[in-house]
Parts: sequence; C-alpha cells; structure tokens
Amino acid sequence: MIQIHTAKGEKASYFNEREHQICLMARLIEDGKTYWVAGGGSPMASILLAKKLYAPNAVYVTEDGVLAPEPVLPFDPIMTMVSSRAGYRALQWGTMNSIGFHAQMGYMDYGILNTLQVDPYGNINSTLLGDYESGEFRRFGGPGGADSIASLCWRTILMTDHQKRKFVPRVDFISSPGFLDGSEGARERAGLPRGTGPYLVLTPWALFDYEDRYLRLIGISPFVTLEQVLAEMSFRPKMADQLLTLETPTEEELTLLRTEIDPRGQVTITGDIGRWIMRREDGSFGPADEVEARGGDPNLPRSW
Amino acid sequence: MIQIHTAKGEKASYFNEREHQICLMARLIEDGKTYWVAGGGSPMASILLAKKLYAPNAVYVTEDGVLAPEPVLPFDPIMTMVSSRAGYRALQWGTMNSIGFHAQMGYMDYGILNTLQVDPYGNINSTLLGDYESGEFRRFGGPGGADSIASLCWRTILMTDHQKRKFVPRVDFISSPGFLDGSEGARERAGLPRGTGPYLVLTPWALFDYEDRYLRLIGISPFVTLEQVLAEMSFRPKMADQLLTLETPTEEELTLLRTEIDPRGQVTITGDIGRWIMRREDGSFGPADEVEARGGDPNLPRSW
Amino acid sequence: MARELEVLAEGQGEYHRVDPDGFREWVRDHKQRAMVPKLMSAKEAVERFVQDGDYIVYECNYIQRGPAALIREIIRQGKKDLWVGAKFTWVDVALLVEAGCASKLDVGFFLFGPVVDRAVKEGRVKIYEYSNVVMTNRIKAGAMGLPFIPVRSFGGTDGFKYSGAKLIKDPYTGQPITIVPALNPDVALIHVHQADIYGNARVFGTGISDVESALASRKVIISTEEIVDTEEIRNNPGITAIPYYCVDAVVHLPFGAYPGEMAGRYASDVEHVVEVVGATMRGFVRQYLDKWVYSAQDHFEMLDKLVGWRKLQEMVQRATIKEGYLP
Amino acid sequence: MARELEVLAEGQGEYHRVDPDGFREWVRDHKQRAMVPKLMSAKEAVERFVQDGDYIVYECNYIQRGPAALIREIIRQGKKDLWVGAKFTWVDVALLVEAGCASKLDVGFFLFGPVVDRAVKEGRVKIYEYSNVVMTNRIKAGAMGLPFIPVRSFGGTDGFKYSGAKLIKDPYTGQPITIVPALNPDVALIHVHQADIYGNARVFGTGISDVESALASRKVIISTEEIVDTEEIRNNPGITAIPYYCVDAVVHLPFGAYPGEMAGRYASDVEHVVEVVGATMRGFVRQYLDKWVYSAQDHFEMLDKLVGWRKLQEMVQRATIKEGYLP
Repeated sequence: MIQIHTAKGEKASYFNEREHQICLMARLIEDGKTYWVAGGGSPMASILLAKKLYAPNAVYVTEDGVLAPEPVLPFDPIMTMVSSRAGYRALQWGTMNSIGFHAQMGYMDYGILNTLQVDPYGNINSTLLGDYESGEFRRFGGPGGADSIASLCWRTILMTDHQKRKFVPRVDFISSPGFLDGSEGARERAGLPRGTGPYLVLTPWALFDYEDRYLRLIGISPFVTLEQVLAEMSFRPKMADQLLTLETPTEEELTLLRTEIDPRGQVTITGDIGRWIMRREDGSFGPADEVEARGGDPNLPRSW
Repeated sequence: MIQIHTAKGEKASYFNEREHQICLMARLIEDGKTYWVAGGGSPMASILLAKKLYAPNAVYVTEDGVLAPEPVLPFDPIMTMVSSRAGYRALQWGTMNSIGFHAQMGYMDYGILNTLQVDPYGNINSTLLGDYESGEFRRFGGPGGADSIASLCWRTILMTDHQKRKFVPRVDFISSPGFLDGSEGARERAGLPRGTGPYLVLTPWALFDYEDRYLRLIGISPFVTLEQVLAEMSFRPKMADQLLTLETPTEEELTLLRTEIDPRGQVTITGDIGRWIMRREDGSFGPADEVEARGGDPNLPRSW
Repeated sequence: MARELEVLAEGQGEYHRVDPDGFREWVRDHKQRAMVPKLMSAKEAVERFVQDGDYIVYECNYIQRGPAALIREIIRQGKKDLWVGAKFTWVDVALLVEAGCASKLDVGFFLFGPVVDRAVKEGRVKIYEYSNVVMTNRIKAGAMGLPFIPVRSFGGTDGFKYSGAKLIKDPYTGQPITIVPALNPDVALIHVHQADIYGNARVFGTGISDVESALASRKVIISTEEIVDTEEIRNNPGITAIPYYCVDAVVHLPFGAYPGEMAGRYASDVEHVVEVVGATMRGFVRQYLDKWVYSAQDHFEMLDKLVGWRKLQEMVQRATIKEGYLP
Repeated sequence: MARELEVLAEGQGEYHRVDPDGFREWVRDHKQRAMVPKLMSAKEAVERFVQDGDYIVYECNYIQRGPAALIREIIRQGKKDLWVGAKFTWVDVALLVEAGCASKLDVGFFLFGPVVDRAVKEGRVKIYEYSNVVMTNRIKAGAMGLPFIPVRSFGGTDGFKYSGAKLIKDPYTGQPITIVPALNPDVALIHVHQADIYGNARVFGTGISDVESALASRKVIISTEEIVDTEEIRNNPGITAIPYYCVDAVVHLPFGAYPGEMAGRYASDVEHVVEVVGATMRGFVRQYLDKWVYSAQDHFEMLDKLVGWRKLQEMVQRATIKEGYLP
C-alpha cells in the first residue's frame, strides 16, 4: 500500500495544477530512503519540499554525483545541477560514473523522472514523437540520465502531465525502460537488474501504480472527475477497487514552494503548468483565472 | 641497440655483486620514460640511483599508484611503498587500480621486476618451486604486482641472480607472462596487449636481451668469464655477435647507493648479495673477503 | 574447449572504432612521458590537436566548468565532421551544428531545437542513441584500456537498437547482460581550476566524467583558470585530478567557462545564458554565433569587447560559495 | 540471432559467487540509507559483522593505514573459515592462518613462511591464484555492480588455470581477451584518518582499493583515527572517500594501524614490525599471537600494557611528513 504523508494546516485557496502535483509528490517521498532525481524541475522541487515538511531524512543524489546536499535555494536561474548552489554542503561530490555505479549496486531506492510519453507498461519516451525509422518525427533531447534511473533504481516514479498524447498505448520510442512488453521477467531478459521497475505515475489529476506490470489508477484529484481522467488517456488503465482522493496543497506547502524553492516560478509558472484552481470555502473546486501574480520572470526559460 | 649511460669518475675498488647489478641497472634507465617499479629492493634502488645520476627525467610509479614522487630517503626500514616517505611530493596519489589502468592504456614504458626463476622465453616465476599439481613444492608469496607489470608495460626488465636454479628451461609456474611458449603472437593469443613483452634480463654477471623471443646474452661483467656465466644457467642462451663488457661501479655511484639510497644495507648487505669483489689498480678483479663494514643493521629484514 | 557464449541481440548503430591496442600505440608514440611544458594559446591548441573528423568529448559546457572558450575556438576555426559525445551537453551541440562543425552525435542528452532538428532531417547530422550514464561508462571503459564494459541499464530500450550495444549471455551468471563498446575519443576538452604547465590539473567540485575523458582520449586540451607551479601540485598529490602524461596542451584561459559558472570562482552570466538558450530553442543560433563567436578574434577579445570588466567583476562577486573549491 | 561468442579457455579455480542481483538485494535489505549512528566497539563490530565463512578484504595491514586492530580482534574472537582476498597483504595472512581463522586465499601477494606453507600442504588452506591488480580489478568490478570485467593482464599465466578467469573472443575486436569474475566480498575492513558517526570517511594518501572495497562489500567496518562532525564532512564534500550508506560500523580506534604507519599521524613501530616479519618468516607466529594479541582484551589494553604512551608519542613525533595528509 502506498504511504502518503498527511499535510497539516490550512488548505490553499488558489494553486495551479503543477503546484498541486509537486505537493502531492512531496507527500509520497518516503523518509530515510535514497532518491536519484532527474535534472531539476518538478522532481527536484518535490524532494526539496518533502525534506522540509515530511521526510527530513530522505536523501537525494543528482546525476552529477552530488550526494545529500543542503543546497542554497533558490537554484541559479538555469542550473539545478552541477552548480555550486546545488552541490552545497553535500556529503560527497562524485561524478556521473560514480553515482551511476552506486545505483547499479542497488543503493538507490527510488528514481523520480519527468517524461514526454508513457505507456501502460511504464515505458518512457523522451527521445522523439513520431516514427524513428521513417524520419517523420519531432526530436527531443534524449534520455539523459533517465534511462539509468529507470533501469537501476529499485522503484521508478514518473511525473507527467495528464494528457491524451502523453498516455499512449505504445510509446513512440522506449528511451528508458518500464516493464517493456509487460510480460513477466521481460526486464531481466533484457539484462536489467532483478526486481526493479516502474512504481508510480503521478499527474496533476491522478495517481497510478502497477498491477501485474500494467498501469492501475489508484487516486484522483478532487477537482477532476474519473471521466475526465480517463478521457485524457489514450488507453484504459486498470482500476483500483477504491480510488484515493488526492489532497490539494496546503498554504504551508505553497508558501515554501513559492518563496523558497521556486521563487522565480521556473517550475511552477513558466511553461505548461496546467490550470489555476480555486478551492472554495465549502471544499468544492472551480477554475480560477489569472490569480495574483507571483513575480515569476517571464524572460527566464523553464528549469530543467 | 641497448643504450647504456656512461659512468663518470673513479671506479670503485670494493663492491659486491648486488651493488654492481644495481649500478648497471641505473645506467640502463632511459631518460624521459615511465617506469613501473615492482616493490622496493633492487629495482627501486636502481631507478633512484638513475634519477640522481643519469636519467633525471625518468618517471617512476609504484604499485600503490604513486606517480613521480620525490621520496624522502632512506625509506622506512620495511616500507618502500605505501609509506609517507615513499610517496612524498608525488605528482599524483592514485591507487593500485588507477595505476593499473594507466599501464593498461599504455602509459608505462618499462617495468622493472625481481624474480625467483626465469626461462628462455622470459616467463617469470614468483609463486613456487616444485610441482603445483602434486603439492610437492616450496611456496612463495605470489606475483603481487609483477603479473600486471609484465603484461601491461611496453617492455619488461628483469633483475635476478645469476644461478643455475634461476635460469631454467621451463619455469615451474608462470606467475607473470614472458613470451609464453615463445611462438610469434603467443602473448596476443593469450589476450595480452600487442607489442609488449620481455626486454632485458640483468644479473650481477650478465646482460641479456631477446632475439626472436628467446634469451640472448649480450654482455658480461669483467670479473666473470663467459664459461662461468653459461655454467650457471640451466639452458644455453643465444649469443650476440659481440659481447659488451659491463662496467663496474664508480665511487660516486656506490657513495650514493650506500649513504643515501640504502644506508641500512637492506638491499645491498642483508640477504643474498653475491660475492664481494676487489678491483685492482691494474683493472683486474679478484675476490675480497669481509670488506670494511658499512653499518648495515643485521636485525633488519631484507627490503621488499 | 570453445564453449559457446551467445550474443542475444546487437544494436545496429555505427560506433567509434574499438581498438585498445591501437590506443596504446598512440599513447606510446604521441604522449610525452617526460615533463615538457605544454602551454600554448587556444588557437594553437585547437589547430594542432583538433582535426576534421575527430570524435570530441567535453561536458557541462555553458553550465559549469565547461570548456566554453575552447568550443568557441573550434567554431572559429571551422572544424568539420566532428563526432560529438553528446552526454550531459546542452546548447553547445546546436552551436557546433549551426557552425557546420559536427556531423555525428552520440546522445546522451542535449538541448534540441530547430537547428539540430533540421540538420538531422536533412541528413547533415546522424544520431546514435545512448544515455548519459552509458556514455560515461563507455568513456570509463576507454580510460581502463578495455574494449568493452558490461552495463545493467539500457537493455530493452529502443536506443539499444541504434547503438553499439550488445546483449550477451553472461558466462558467470548465465543471465543476459548488456555490454557496450569502450569509447576512446580523439579529443577531450576540459576546463579546470588549476594546472601546471605540464598538464597536472586540479578540479574542484562534481563533474561528469572529466578525469575519465582525459585518460581515455588520444588528444587532451586542458584550459585552466590559473597556472600553478608544479611545487604546488607536489604539496598535495591527493588532489591532482589529471596527471600530466595524458595532457597534450595547457591553455591559460581565465573565465574560460564563460558564460557558465566556475564553482568557487565566478557565477554564470545569467543574461547571456538565457540568450543562448533562447537562440537554441527558437533557432536563432546563427545570430548568436555572429554576435558572440565570429565577432571576436579570440576569448580575450570577446571578454574585453563584449563582456567587459564590470560584468566579470560582478560574476566574481556573486560566487560566494567557496567551501570545497579551494585547495 | 544467437551468434556464437567463443570461450577459448577457462580457469578451474573455485571463485566467490558472482551474483550482482543478490548483492543489490543485500544492499536494499541491509544497508541503511538513512543517516543512522554506527559507532560501536571493535568487539561489537566484529561480532555483528564478521561471520565464520565470510570472504574478507583489507589491505596494507601492518604496513600503512591497515586495519590492524580489527584483524587482531578477528583473531581474538576466533572466527573460522574466512576466505581472504590476499592482495597487497603481508604478515597478516600468516597470523590469520596460525589462529585458525582462514581457510581459503585468493592471492595476490603476501609474506609466505612455514605457517602458511604447512597449512597449505596439510590441506587446511586452499589457494587460488590471481595477482594484486587482477584482484583489485575484480573488486572494482564488484564496486561497479558488474558480474565480470575484462583485463589485459593475467592471460597465459599458470595462475589463470587456478583462477576464475576466462579467455573469450572479444565481440568488438575479434581478439582474445581475459575476463575475470567480479568480487563482492562479505566483509571489508578499512582503517581511515577521519570518519563521522554515520560512516562518511576521509582517507589521505595512496591506497590500493579501499574505496572500491567499501562499495563492493556486503558488510563494511570502518575503524578511524578520529571521529569528525558531519558538519566538517559537509564543508569539503570533494574529499569524502567513502559515503555513509555503504558503511555498517564505525569504530573509533586511535593507533588502529599499529604497528604500521598512519601517514601524517604516526610512524610505524619498527621494532614490532621487525619482530612480526621475523616470526612470520621463521614460523614463530603462535608466540607472536600469544604475546601481542591473546594477551590483551582489546586494542586499548594492548596499547596501554604492551606499547605504552612513550612509544606512541615517539611514533607521533617521527611522523614529520604532513603535506597532503590534512584536510
């Protein structure tokens, strides 16, 4: 059973879907475990928030081999990795090779990733949309460290947007391995370490785990309906017997996120952050237009 | 053609065969090249002497990954490696793995080794005398770093005593590879790097190189005859057309060796150091008994 | 004997030639084992040690401690047909492609955009698929003098198909395992905090695979913020990252990582970085190159004319974190 | 597919089980990923983390920075059937064999003598043949999470025949290449200059394969000259050699390398070392153990009763070389 930390204090009245997703992810972080966090962005924001509120003894490492830093926040506008602020007061500075080998030896409990596309077996595409062989595609940057994170950590957690084009029956390109064709032992037959694989997928609308290596819906956000969730997927997931309701952010979470972790809004304002949501006094939800500005700098690119 | 540095200054009147061998080896050190030196003992004494007199830009590394130290002499009584005196003012401290990989990549020009036994193909035994399978043997410590030095350096130089039991038609155990069965390409067929192998063997009495991967006598010391040299070998080496005469030590060489490099005599007094030799005014040689004491401590074990 | 050892699957991608014995011979014949001074200008280093068609590696360029000035010099000199080990790279691939310098990429990760997209679609650039860690593992294998190395990742991906990887039956466990070809690049470009004139170099902070790249590459160009005396190197042998004998050129390039950060010394030029990321994402790379690379004869002229002392000074002042970045 | 990949030759030696997936599961189930204090006595550490039959590694014992006090504790506790990774070892193998602790040796190198000779001939000790570097390469492979690693040495030797090595046809070059099984020891014993109570450890100077051994081993006991605060570790992350999460026990053992040297802190006790080398070479190991190991209840009693403050102080004063051994 998935453990979710309980958020304390007042619920926030206004938030956007990205903020909601990050706060949820923070509540899913298990204390005292190791996390290999891909790049920066939402995964990094989530672990930082978790360490402040729910999992002070969670340990994270970055692709460039920084072990358990106490970073100076906010990060530099572009650089969430490699920079001196990101690596500040780590326990050890290693390299991509050294951290990769640590993960290869089983030292990393969880990996947290972003992705372009995911399929029912948790395979991840960050390479291209279209057809590789014919050359008819839109290309992206490649797996980066995601392939290793998805291969070597014990459990892979995916953060993605809840869109039909992201949840596809078959990813256009397996950049990083999920359960591959979904058959038992498929990962092991491909040379990957035994007992690893996809664990959760979290979108702003829904939380999934896997049953027999197939995506299963286990929770939805209170501001969407089950119909909406399923309508924005190109395949039908398995369904848990009981669906969790995913709690919306608290004021405390959002304050930390907006003032300490991402004050420039490079994760939570710039780019595709979903809708703004209003939480009414009675606990119901509605759309909110153009909520009070948070001072994000529109000239800054999205964090990576 | 082998290059031998010319020793300058007055020839020494009294020396022992070990001292003679070390001074000869020092004159064989090529300036500006890298040497991987096994353990301590004669190979280490030779490179240290060479750097003082003949090859100031020769670079040596040790098994524990010390690159180009400026050691504090003399070494500690037991420790020629790993210790702080041995690693002093190196350019880099690595590990046995790192230096092994450097050698594996071709960065080490020469290796210098001691051995128990050598055969006509330059195979080296430091494991046992006797028969491995039957258990009828006297066991020694094993190859240590010698196998890697003999495998990975471009050219292997062996220092050993001139004794019938050391020069054998077939070593009892190949601890470190020479030319194996002597056939062309035998090393490469065994997975060893192309173009490597035995280069010289130096005893207190004689110098050998290889012709078509078979040991060839190319020089003898002036205090022994060719007959003596051949009588103390269990096989007949090839013979060079002209035999070099191996010059005996100079006063300067011996002074450095005795006062700076090995003042306790752990390499040049303790253990099997061969005979003491007297060089007469007329340049002829004779035996010398119990020459003036050099102050070696008989309680100290031989250096390794 | 000759027991079978099955190859279960093989990628079909072209890969840089695996030749550990040839690499050893290169080392023997070209690397200086004596300590000889190697100080030279960026122009001379790139002219002498980067040839058209070379496989080049570098990392974190325009981010932190990247060899930014050396990459700009390669662009100025119009090198052609470079094969880029594009692991942990960023905007620089687009710069090299727009400048016509690169024609093959082993990916990794980099910041895509219209320029590279067009070049790939027009066949001017070929891509082979790996991941960042698989690439650094390949370089690690190269830095160990090996022909290949096993990895526990990458299996089952589509990237595998377009790579040089193979899936074999492990002769020890009997289980399937992926092996990848070692990578011995032709050229490594590495920016460091301190080096002596022989190439003994110190690096402070994390990195990706700098040390491995230095050891694994046939030609190694070090650019350094500061030249230190060899006596200083000898005072602390434990912090020497790169030994002199794998280095071919030492270039003294203060602010050589500009516009990226140099941890402990200067912060990044945020405006510049935002500009180049924008140019990459929107396809205005030519304009960026005209403004920042071709307009200056060298790194020093660029700093003088286009950046200025005031900006550099401000970058230095913003580098307030020193812990761990000083010898 | 299923192309053939020939195995050209195989050694016939027993080797420690190759099981990278099993090692991963051990790590997951036994290694603490949270920072928990691990400070304990040598007695407790050896009782808890060294079992009869374990494969143990350590290095440079009685030479420099060796885990001498931990080895003596193993002897005191009378552990049995240890399999020793005897690379860059010295007198300690004879001590372990005389004490009845060791029954298998992967060699490497060590100081032979009558005690081990007799044990081998009587079948009480089995020897498998490697070399120092092949052994450290095996541990390196273990520390990379791999089942095997290629090596360019060891081929053609007789040692190969009595080892776990194999000669295969390299699928990339077509040439023969030796592969050796990765080594994941059960126990690593490592003496360090500084560690915090969680196991984050600093080592100054050269070593053989300490860091690799720490990563590769199922159980890791660190003994340290000095306990430092974690804040101190965080002030210089670049010099952390061993991260806490592979460490199981931290034992504060000042003079823990005695009678060997601890570079930068104390010189060796030459008399003691001469005594133990003599005992090893002449076969008087039992007498040595009676005098120096069994006669004292623990390391501190040995220092107090048999060494004394004056001698320790003198060893400290002789350690005049400090360069590179301080943070």
